[in-house]
Amino acid sequence: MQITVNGTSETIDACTIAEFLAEKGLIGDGVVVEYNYQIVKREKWPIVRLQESDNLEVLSFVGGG
Amino acid sequence: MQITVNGTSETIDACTIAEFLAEKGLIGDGVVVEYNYQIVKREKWPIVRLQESDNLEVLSFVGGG
Amino acid sequence: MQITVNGTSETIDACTIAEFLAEKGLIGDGVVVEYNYQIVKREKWPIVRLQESDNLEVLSFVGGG
Amino acid sequence: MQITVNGTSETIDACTIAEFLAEKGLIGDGVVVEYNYQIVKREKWPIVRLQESDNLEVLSFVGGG
Amino acid sequence: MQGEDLLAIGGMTFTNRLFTGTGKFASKALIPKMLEASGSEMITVALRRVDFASETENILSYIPKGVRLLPNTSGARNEKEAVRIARIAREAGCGNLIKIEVITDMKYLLPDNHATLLATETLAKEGFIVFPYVMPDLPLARQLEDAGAAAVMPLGAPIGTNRGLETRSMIEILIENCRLPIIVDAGIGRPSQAAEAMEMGADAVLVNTAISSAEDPAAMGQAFSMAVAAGRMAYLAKMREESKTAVASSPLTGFLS
Amino acid sequence: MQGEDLLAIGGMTFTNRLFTGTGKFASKALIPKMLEASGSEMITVALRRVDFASETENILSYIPKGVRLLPNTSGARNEKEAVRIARIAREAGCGNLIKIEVITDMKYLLPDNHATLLATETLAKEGFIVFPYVMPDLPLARQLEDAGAAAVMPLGAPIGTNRGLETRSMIEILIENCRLPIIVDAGIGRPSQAAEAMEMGADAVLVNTAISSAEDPAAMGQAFSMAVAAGRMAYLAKMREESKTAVASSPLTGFLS
Amino acid sequence: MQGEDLLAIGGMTFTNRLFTGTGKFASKALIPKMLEASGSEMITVALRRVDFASETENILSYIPKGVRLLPNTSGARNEKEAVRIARIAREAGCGNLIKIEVITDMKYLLPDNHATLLATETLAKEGFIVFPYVMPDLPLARQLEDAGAAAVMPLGAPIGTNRGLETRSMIEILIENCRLPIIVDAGIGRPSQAAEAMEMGADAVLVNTAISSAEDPAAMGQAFSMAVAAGRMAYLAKMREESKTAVASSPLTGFLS
Amino acid sequence: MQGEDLLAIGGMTFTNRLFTGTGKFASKALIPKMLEASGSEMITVALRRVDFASETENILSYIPKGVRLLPNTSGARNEKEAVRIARIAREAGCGNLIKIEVITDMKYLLPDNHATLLATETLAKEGFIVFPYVMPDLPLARQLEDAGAAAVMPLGAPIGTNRGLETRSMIEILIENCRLPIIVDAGIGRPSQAAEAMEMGADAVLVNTAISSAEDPAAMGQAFSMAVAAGRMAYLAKMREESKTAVASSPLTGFLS
Repeated sequence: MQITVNGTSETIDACTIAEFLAEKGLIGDGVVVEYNYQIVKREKWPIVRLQESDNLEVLSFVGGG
Repeated sequence: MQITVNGTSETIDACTIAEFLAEKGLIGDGVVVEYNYQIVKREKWPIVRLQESDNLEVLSFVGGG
Repeated sequence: MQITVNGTSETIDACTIAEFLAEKGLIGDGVVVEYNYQIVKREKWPIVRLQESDNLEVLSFVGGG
Repeated sequence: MQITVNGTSETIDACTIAEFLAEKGLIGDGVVVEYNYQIVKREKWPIVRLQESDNLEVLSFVGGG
Repeated sequence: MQGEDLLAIGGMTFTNRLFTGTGKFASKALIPKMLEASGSEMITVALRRVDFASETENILSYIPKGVRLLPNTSGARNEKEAVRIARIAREAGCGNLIKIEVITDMKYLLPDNHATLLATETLAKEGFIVFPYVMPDLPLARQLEDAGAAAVMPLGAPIGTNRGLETRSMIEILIENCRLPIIVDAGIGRPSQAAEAMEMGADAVLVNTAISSAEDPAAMGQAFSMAVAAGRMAYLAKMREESKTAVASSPLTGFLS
Repeated sequence: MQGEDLLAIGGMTFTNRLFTGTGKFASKALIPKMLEASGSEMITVALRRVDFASETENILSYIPKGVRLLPNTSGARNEKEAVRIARIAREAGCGNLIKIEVITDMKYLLPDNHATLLATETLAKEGFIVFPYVMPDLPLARQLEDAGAAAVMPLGAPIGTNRGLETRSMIEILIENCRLPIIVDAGIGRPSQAAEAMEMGADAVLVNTAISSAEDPAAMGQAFSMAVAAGRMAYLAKMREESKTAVASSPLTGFLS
Repeated sequence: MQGEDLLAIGGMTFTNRLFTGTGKFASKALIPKMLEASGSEMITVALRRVDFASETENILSYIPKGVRLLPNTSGARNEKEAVRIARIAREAGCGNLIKIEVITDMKYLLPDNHATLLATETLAKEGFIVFPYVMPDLPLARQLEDAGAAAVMPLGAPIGTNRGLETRSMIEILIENCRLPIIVDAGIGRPSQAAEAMEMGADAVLVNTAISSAEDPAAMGQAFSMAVAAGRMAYLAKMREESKTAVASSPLTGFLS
Repeated sequence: MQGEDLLAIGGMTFTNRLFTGTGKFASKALIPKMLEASGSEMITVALRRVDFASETENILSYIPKGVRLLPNTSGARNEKEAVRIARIAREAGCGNLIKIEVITDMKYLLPDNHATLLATETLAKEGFIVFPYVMPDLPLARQLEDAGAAAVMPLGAPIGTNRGLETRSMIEILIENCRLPIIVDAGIGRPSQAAEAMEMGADAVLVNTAISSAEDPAAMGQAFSMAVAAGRMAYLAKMREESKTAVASSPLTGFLS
């Protein structure tokens, strides 16, 4: 299955957002997820299943002025 | 007959733009006339007759930076 | 007897520095006395007797930057 | 014979200032000569003979601000 | 009495008028030290895509509870991107404060004033407390007022340059003519410059680079905080005008014969 | 750690680098309040002939014990008068500190550098700790070193003008090239200017008029004291250089698609 | 060789880089004298409603043939009014040059940048050669380029203040980064300031108040013209950078024993 | 009318108020070109020991007849050496003009004011027309007047630094309070700075490094000459003061309905 993650195309197995992040080694603290241009709250991550052609933005807060 | 000249209401006798300006003592050199929001060229001044409720702007170039 | 006090000539009766200052209403706290171009310490004021033509400078500390 | 020229000791044969300068390749235009702390005018150069231990300053005008 | 000189912005109150930023610290562990030393009560953060190749460090974990977060929209090149980033930041649980930063020029990082105004309008309507980062420009500042901004944040000099109050005269005009709080942001490189901004009547100063890139950021944070307080105190204690000729501080009356 | 940054002059040590003056206070009772608020550890006084017609107030009685007195020679028009006033001050029990001030011009109150040098030579030999007030002038400052001065006190601007560091570049040269402590004296009108002097590396600042003629001298004294400390702290914490172009404080990497 | 340093704007070429204005002359008869003395090749005029109560003097009759007229849109409070005034000026036979001036604030007379941009877009499409008067603002200046402006006219300081290049650093950024000619307009009070603008690389300077309100406007016009030419010449002759320490102009080798 | 604005110094009169120097030209052949382009009427030269190893070039041969020579005493470290060099220069047939330069510090090349005063006294008595190069210092300048100096030459910034009028405020005080002509010497790097000195009321400006080290010294000489003339002309034509708020140059009366 092909999805776009942070602007880059990626092939993944079917999974939820939570599973995807865990795979990537992200526990999720301080991480924000935009799923098809909508914010998905943390409590929804285990529920939302990624689909073919989905667009995922995984963001975090960093230092800035 | 009532017209608006430079934002002020004025009562005048029927006349052309040229006659109106002559009455006001303006020979017209360096004067610009906007008649009902359209510029009227100098050569048309003797032709255009003022009508009730007309709006006339009589402008001239002045010092400015 | 004629002496010069702070640049001004003055006629006084014979007396000591201490008596002169007391007459002027100065208790002396914070006052410095130069007598004929020499500093006279406070403890000497009751001893030094003013003489004709003496020069006395009576100074004090004031605000300054 | 030993003289000091511009602060440096130098051994020369007996000669006049003019001869000394010519030897050095200086025609003398724009050159100033101080001989034993006195200026020697150009017309005196052929007359003044250098002596043992003399002090000679040969100067010229240069660029400066 | 000092306690009464509070800065009110968007329903919040601040006692410390130095705002700070989290960018460019050699180590994030310096951030809480700097915050403690300076006493700063609000600090900026940015949002970025996670780089899966390297470990993600959560900047928020370095910011003590009491300090307010001011997320910025850095990275936005137009009003739409700024709005999107602001919404993400809010959804992320960071509250409804937002510093709008719309930048197209990568050399001087100067903000696009009109795009910032448009983003301000949109976000203020959505309930954000909006801090627009702008070129100092009085007509624009008045439009920001009408658009619902909570403050105006004019730059003193381009970001990170340490050149100070290069736009001094335009900022003075803002201070004199705007009802909104004026927070001088960007370019402030030395505590004396921050103090000067406060003496001019600015309401607060935001400093990031000059603190985070100092050899000792905690000490520098404290220095800026003291300078900001000093400038504010002097503003309130009313300084005298400059005089062309000298005015003696010691008496000049005749002395000694 | 802060406690270790002491200023040593003439065998004394100071922790507060703001020196103050007693001139031009609306009421002398403000002096101890200002000293308490600012924490200043040395203050100037002047000597004048008593005016028998009015009541003499002893300025010294307003200065708390721990604060050092620095009598000045104001009123002196040449080195001889300066020396005479210095001796009187010492005899009066004020200690052996002296600020030499030799002034002939009554409009700008600018000091006579050479007369000040001559007075410094004489008084240093007599055991005084000499603080010469001078025009900022490197060759003269070196001669003051040789003459035994304890510090050099260059003016930032004419006395009482509040115009700040007009002589900035010449003071910077003094700081860079003198072994003696540099105390910027005169003309400093705002805390930001005092902070700037300290950031440049000055050792201390002396402020009188700007504090005493403020609407609230105690608050202004505190403001100056904080600004001086802030400038000093920034100097020690090492500020970065100015940059011509911008240096991002937020990451500029691509963001959002 | 000098003759080759021409300034090209909107299809015109100028040899003199000082532009002037007709405002505030004590007597209009001074205008042609000033133009002759200065050699200025373009001058601004304004349009106003005729006051029938007083005699109308035609300012155009005071401007010699060879000098280009640059009508401004002063009085406009938004882009629509600016466009309307521009059209009137063109219809009046004044050519297709227009200086856009949109001002809403009557205290500092600062231009509304965005409204000016909108008017520029409209008028450039109608064939005008547009000179927009703006706050110095790089992102806006780039939009003006795209909108078809012939030049950018940033202000140095508010109109008529004589305060010079207060916005220096923002103007330098414009000069460095814009393809359009930069004409510094407003606030220039002294010839030295005009020269400095040219040394920085500005393409031209527009001066009105400082000339027309001088005691001798013709002499002042000439002074500005010479200063502008001097600054331009120095820019082309390539000045050296500043140096921190001294660089001897006379040889420092040993001299005399 | 212009012809009447002559500068009188030591019995001489000058129409051009730019003085120049011969130091640091890449080729001496550029000197006469620069003099022709600038119209400068007085130029400095230095004296040095002949280096027998290399060919001696006579700098005087590059200076056209009508231009006055102003030898300097560069290399002198005290008043005695300055006096000796002055005498040599006069004996060499260079006339009785002398610029006194006494320098001990090799990093900033700052003059020793008191030694310069002593040399001025001696040389003025010997009939020299003395131009002392000094730190700007009003009390010293008054002593130079008494000592018989023909002018006072305060530095704007250290020699060769191109940093301009760093000592502006002290020079303004000299101009206001000295009877002697004030010639700003050293540090002037750009024509705008020279113009500013003249606008302030300086009588002349001496520029060497900024001209001789430009890429095109002749053009730069001309640029400085024009700027000096422009500044002088503006000074005579009486500029207006700065204003805090704007002063319209176009009428602000209502316009269009």
